[in-house]
Amino acid sequence: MKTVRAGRQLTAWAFLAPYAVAVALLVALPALLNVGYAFTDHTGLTRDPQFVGLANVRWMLADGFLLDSVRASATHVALAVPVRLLAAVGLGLLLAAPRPGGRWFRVAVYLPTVVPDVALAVLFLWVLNPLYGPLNQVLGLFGHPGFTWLSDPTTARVAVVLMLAFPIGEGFVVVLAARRMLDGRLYEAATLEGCGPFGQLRRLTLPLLAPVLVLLAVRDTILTLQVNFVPAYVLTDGRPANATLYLPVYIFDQAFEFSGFAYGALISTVLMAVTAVVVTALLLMVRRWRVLR
Amino acid sequence: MKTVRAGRQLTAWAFLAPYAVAVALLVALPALLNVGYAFTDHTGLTRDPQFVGLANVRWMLADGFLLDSVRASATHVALAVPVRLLAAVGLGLLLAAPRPGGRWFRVAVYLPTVVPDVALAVLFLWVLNPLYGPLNQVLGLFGHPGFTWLSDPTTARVAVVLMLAFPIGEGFVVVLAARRMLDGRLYEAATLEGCGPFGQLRRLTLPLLAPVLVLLAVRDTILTLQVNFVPAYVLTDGRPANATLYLPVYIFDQAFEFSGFAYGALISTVLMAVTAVVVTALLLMVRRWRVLR
Amino acid sequence: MTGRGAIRLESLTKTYGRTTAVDGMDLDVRAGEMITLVGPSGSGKSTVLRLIAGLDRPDRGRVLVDGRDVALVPPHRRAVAMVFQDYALYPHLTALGNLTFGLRVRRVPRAEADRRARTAAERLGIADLLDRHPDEMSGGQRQRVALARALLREPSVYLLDEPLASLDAPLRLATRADLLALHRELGTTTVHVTHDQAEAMTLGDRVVVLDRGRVRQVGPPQQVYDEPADTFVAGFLGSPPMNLVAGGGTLGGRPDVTLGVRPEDLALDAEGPVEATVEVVEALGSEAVLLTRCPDGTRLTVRTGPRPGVRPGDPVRLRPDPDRVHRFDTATGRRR
Amino acid sequence: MTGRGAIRLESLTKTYGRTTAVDGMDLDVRAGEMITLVGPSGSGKSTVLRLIAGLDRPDRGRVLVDGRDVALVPPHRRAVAMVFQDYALYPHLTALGNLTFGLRVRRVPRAEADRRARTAAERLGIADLLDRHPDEMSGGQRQRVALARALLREPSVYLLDEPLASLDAPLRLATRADLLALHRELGTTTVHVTHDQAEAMTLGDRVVVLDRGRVRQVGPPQQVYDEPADTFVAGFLGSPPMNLVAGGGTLGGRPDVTLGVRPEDLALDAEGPVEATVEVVEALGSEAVLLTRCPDGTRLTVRTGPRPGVRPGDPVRLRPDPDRVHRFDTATGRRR
Amino acid sequence: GGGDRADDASGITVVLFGDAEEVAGYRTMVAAFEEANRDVDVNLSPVAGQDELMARLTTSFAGGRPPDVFLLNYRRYGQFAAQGAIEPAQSYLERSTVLKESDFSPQTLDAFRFDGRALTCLPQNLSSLVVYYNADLFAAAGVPLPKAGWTWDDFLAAARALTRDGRYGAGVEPSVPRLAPFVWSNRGELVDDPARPTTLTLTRDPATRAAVDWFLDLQLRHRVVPPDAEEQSESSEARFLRGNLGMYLNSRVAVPTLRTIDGFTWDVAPLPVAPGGVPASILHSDAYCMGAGLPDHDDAWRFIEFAMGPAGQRILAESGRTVPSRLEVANSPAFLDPAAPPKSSRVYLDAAPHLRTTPRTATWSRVEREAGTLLEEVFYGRIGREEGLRRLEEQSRPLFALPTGAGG
Ligand SMILES: Nc1ncnc2c1ncn2[C@@H]1O[C@H](COP(=O)(O)OP(=O)(O)OP(=O)(O)O)[C@@H](O)[C@H]1O
Ligand SMILES: Nc1ncnc2c1ncn2[C@@H]1O[C@H](COP(=O)(O)OP(=O)(O)OP(=O)(O)O)[C@@H](O)[C@H]1O
Ligand SMILES: [Mg+2]
Ligand SMILES: [Mg+2]
Repeated sequence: MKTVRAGRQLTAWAFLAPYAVAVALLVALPALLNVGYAFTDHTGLTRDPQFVGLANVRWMLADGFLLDSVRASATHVALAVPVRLLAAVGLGLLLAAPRPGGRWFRVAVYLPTVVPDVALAVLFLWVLNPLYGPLNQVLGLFGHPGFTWLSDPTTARVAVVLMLAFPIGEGFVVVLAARRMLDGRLYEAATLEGCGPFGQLRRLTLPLLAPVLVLLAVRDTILTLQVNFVPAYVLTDGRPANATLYLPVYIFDQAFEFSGFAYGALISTVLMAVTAVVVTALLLMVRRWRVLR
Repeated sequence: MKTVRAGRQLTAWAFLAPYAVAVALLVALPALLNVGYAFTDHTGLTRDPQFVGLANVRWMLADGFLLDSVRASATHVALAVPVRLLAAVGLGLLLAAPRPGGRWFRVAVYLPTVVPDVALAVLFLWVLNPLYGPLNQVLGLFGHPGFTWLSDPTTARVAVVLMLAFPIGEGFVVVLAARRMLDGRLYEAATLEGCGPFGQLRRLTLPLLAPVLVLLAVRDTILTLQVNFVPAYVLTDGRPANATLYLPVYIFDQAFEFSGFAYGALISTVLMAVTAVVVTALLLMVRRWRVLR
Repeated sequence: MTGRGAIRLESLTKTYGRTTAVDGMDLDVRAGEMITLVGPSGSGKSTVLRLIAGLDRPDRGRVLVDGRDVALVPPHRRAVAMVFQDYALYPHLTALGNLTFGLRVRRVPRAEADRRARTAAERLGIADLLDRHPDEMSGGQRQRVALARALLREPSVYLLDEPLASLDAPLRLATRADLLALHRELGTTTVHVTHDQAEAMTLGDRVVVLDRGRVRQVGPPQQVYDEPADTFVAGFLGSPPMNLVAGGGTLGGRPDVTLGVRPEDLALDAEGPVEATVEVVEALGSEAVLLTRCPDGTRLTVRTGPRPGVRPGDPVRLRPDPDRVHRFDTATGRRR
Repeated sequence: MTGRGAIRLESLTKTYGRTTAVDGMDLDVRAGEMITLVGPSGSGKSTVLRLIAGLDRPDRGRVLVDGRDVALVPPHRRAVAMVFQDYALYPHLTALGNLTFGLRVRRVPRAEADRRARTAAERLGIADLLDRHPDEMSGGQRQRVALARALLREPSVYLLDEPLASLDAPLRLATRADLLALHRELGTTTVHVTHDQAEAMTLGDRVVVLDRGRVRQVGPPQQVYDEPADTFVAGFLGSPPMNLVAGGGTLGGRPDVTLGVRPEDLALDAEGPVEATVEVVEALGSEAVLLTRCPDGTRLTVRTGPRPGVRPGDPVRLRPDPDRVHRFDTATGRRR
Repeated sequence: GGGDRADDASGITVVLFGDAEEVAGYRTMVAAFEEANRDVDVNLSPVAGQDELMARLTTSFAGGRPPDVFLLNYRRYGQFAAQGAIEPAQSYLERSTVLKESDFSPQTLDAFRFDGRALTCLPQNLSSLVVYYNADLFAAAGVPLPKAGWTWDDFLAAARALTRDGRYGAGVEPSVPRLAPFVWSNRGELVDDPARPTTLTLTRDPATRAAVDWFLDLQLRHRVVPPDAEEQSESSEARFLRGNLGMYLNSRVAVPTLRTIDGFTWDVAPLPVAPGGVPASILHSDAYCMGAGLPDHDDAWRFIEFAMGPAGQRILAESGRTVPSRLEVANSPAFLDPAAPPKSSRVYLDAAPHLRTTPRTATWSRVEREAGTLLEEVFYGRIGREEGLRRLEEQSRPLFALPTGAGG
């Protein structure tokens, strides 16, 4: 049997090897090079980069703007990831059961995801308009004077999180599909043991979906840290007072606006490292769950 | 029983209603407005927009750039989605089985996803460098003179697809998790009926994962049509000769760069409609599979 | 109807697509009674249990528990414990977790829950499996976990869907005795599905014979066995089943009457009135079954002691016990 | 060892974590033989089947088919058909799809595959379920689909893990006969697990009694029944099981010898040497079981005809059949 | 479509920025160039803003394919020039038979002498900060129209008089380039040493501080400019277009949009002068640069010659967007055409002698960005004036000394 396995393994590796080479050559190597750039004075323009040792690192440690940016990103992840997860999981579970009108509701939840990022940001520019925007109008109905959303660091961050609470269609659909893959018989058993809807959620759905949920959390963390950049860029572009100067925006500005290519490389290396740490922590947390074994 | 159900439904709707209102108010209404703008001469900042009827539509139908853009997007989706899906599904299935070294390989496959979009684009600028880039160097080993990747429309499109073939970690992990959720007993039954690895893939894995795969396809289509814009923007920004002027890039340019707000609204409406059609088509295809019922 | 858990089914009907699983069923189960459902595969036994538990909604008819229509009571508020035919164990929990699940739901403290789970597990011989997950157990072990889980529930109705099917004979015997003792002790109304003749005969106060979603006969087991209401029941209960001979055949009688005689009521007797040839001798250890054929082609099954002393091909004579010959209307199949 | 499908197990061992499921098992199954595995729940029966099929790899020992070690043959190249204890039907396919799956894998044309599937389905009475999915079928229906699927395979070895457990008595009887006929016709080597005494006695050329992963006895069913090799086998086979009385008790004998007598070998006889009181009368319809207690506290089970005419509390005298008293070594439990 | 054609060997790539009207002008010019030079194929690649331009240029250079010709603002070209990424234009201009240095406004040329002598790029325009005003509102309020030499007090008085009924007197974006001319007019300085700046001097120099305070007071004390929420709801430009803003401060770039106004009369005036100060404004200029490190620049230079020549400059002047740097065109009806508003286009030319520039160091654009962010905070009263200005100076100081490659 060993030989058979070995043979099958070989075939598998034969499929995997080209990809491994490609990753090594096209991603790992350049990424290393990128790390290398972090210790040069490369500007992305013409000169051959010169090695400058830890100069960039020293500057990074003293860089107050980077600190702002890290703070903005951290707050953003801490707010947006739970909100997005809660929305995706909550809606996914609520809408997994067939109910009249459920189909339309599912479409409605998915819809904002189809709106191009840029368009979404444009929509929100209008939604958040302090005088005519519907958000302040609604607040007005409750007697609240409304906010100048994009002027105050807190409300600006909240506004970005609010905007990103809508394009959650992917997570939503994943939860929907995963929930439907669970064996209905287990729910019947739990029901007969006196487990109401909330008990079922707590004792069956969440534990059984744990791997999927962690996956979503990891994904959303990465997405939020790194990718959800276009809408924020368009909506606030770092304003006010760098409250929404998320790390990717900062990196983009450094590398492309201010010829800080080397510095950009340094920060993105750090960002990658931070992402890796966060993701590893999440995954380690999960290894304790049996379902992922 | 009807009343009980009705009661439970009520609770569910009570949870859903606020979200429904929020979607209506913050996304649907503005989106409708956006559609409305498509028939005005709004530029985003100028006077009260005037209704201009079908002028924008006429302009759109005559717009050579848009045609280029649609063509670029279509080619891109047609190339990138299959490549990304194949990579994600293939690697996910190959690496789902426990095998020595598999853990490291899984990490390696996920890694490129952690690289920030902007950084990835920068890496690929170097990878594709016609003189020093590793890609041409490797081609050189095989006696090929190499390409000036970003200068030729065809190779530029291929280059973007190549770049996007790496950040597939999410799809990969979803396939991995879904494959592991399948009942091993079914594979044992199939094996005993004489089904080899490929037969199992064809007759069990793919049909059973069909909903997940379609989901991934839908997601990737949307992602590729609308979101994977940052890396392409950075890498090529539409060059050469609009070969990579994907629709979101064009909309971005129109709405933010050339003050064609109304026109941008029109195109993004069209893009949304196209996305919706593609997604609906995919979903209709799937309704025939029982597993999604 | 004094105790808790009296169940009344009133013209209960459940249809899946084009299949009518339960078809206008009426049944009264007294509080504290143990009743057995038997019937061919697909006759709606599991469906009846699901309807009582509230897992499915009847298309027509009502389920009354203690006289009250429970249509408005959601399943998790019905005090019902069920053993599912396919166990339905929680795959993410160990055996212990499976057993304590319901207790924890009902806020029994962890230590107390564990203690009770251990007691139940010991009773069923699965105490050393408590840290295994369901996919690390054998079929019979899983079934015992499922049974123990239900027994921990203390409901007003037990619904057991073939709770002993995967157990080996000695264990099944022991568990059957356990169930009976428990029922005597607690007096909980129990509805129980089985394919096992011995269980059907011993484990219920009454037995209900179902056929295609309809009740064919209800009564104490021995009575149903001794006086089957129709040829269906006669052919279904008893293994090997009753010999049914259209009237006027080897067993005599009138043409419009079908005569039935159980294999154990046919004795090998050199003076017997019925002449036959042995075709097969099935030695079952504790007894033997002879398949015989009469000259007119009628096959008769005969049950004898372990070593009947005949071999295939031997001519034998059979004597039906005259008190034990059943008469059925040939046209309707009903007893007369 | 002339035909195809002779199986030889050589000191086969399989351990799951701390559980030894199969423990140094040796067994020879002749080509074309039908052999029955019985044993308590968790004794390793399913595991043996999985090892033969190649679904698990043994920790030690070998599986030889037709004399060749099959360790290097992957399961899909072993010509083996299996019925799983939990059916393992493909949930995404209809019954028809499940039946034709293997045929389609082996490139049988669709029309031909459908035809053969229909024939097999008719034989097992599931022809009208062919367009249902597994979750739309009752337990017995699913099991029949699983069985039909295996029968369509035409392998050199059948491995059947309790293939009839969920069927009702008449259906089980019919299917048992079908299986026997099929086996006579095809002569395919069959290894068969069952909990049913009647099946164990009738459905195999030989029966293998397993206990905690070890073989306790192998032999023709009647021989194993009549001459159990040890007290374990004596107590396991037969329902109700053999009365085992430590030596020097009611049944007489020496202190180091345990005497055994089967319930059917204890006759009610006013002159009988053993005095006892009836405690329980279990009427099973076709027979009755008396649970009696002797003055020294020994409990003896007695099997009688359907209407024994005694009631709980009656004093009775019992006569053991002297030819049928088994003697076992009290210390080792082995027959002597 | 249009200017983008498939690359071929004899083509050049031109990257530039501008809004729709400007880009239309560039397209016309490119078409004319190609008409005149059939052997050169121009691949015009427009982007909208300066930010996008920077991203585009960085990726092009990093990808090993810098454009042949690109348009750069003088406040940005420092970071390119410092890296030697630009092929200096001086020697080409000296050898040119088509262009002469004396054809162009000297202040503008000076802005593109990176080391003070050699010309790096050729500036195509010389815009400056000016005041656009709604003449009808002035008339209605009975306020005299602004005229050359008017003072800050006149400006404030007018703004006050115009501010009423949800209307505001003036609109200005709170940024360093908008603030700078006021500082200079009050004889202040933005930085300690314009040649080698190490810090901003908004608080330490009393003249500068006075100008800063005057600028901030427009919002914080006099409330003649739209407050935060109003500005976010509707930009000053949109407000002016709607006829709801008296004065709007911007450069020539606004003209194409303002020309769509048909509901009222508008015109342009120079910036007001500080009491006792000097007239001053700030240069806005974009120049054609050639990417360094390309095998030959002949076609690129031919394109620049055409664009900077009379024909090219005229075409662009007609778009309304630019104030031509070529003096003969600037003084011709192509630019001054009284039929095309604003009537007083001469204001831009009259400002030329008073134009000043911000420092041209590699990190200036970064300083400008970060300082602008905080200035906005102070201007809209989100943080206190003293606190904000202190932080502004403190936070921007390290940026002046950034190592190369570390952004800025
Ligand atoms: N979900 C379903 N969809 C369609 N048909 C169903 C479904 N569930 C049950 N049935 C059908 O209803 C009938 C009754 O099913 P039920 O499970 O009650 O039978 P049962 O008496 O429990 O049989 P068994 O002894 O085989 O378990 C069967 O014919 C079955 O095929
Ligand atoms: N995957 C597993 N992990 C751990 N233990 C296992 C696993 N599979 C089986 N076992 C254990 O191995 C022993 C033998 O199991 P097996 O399934 O062979 O029993 P069996 O004889 O088929 O029992 P049953 O009659 O109950 O089906 C049992 O004690 C069981 O708990
Ligand atoms: Mg059932
Ligand atoms: Mg088993």
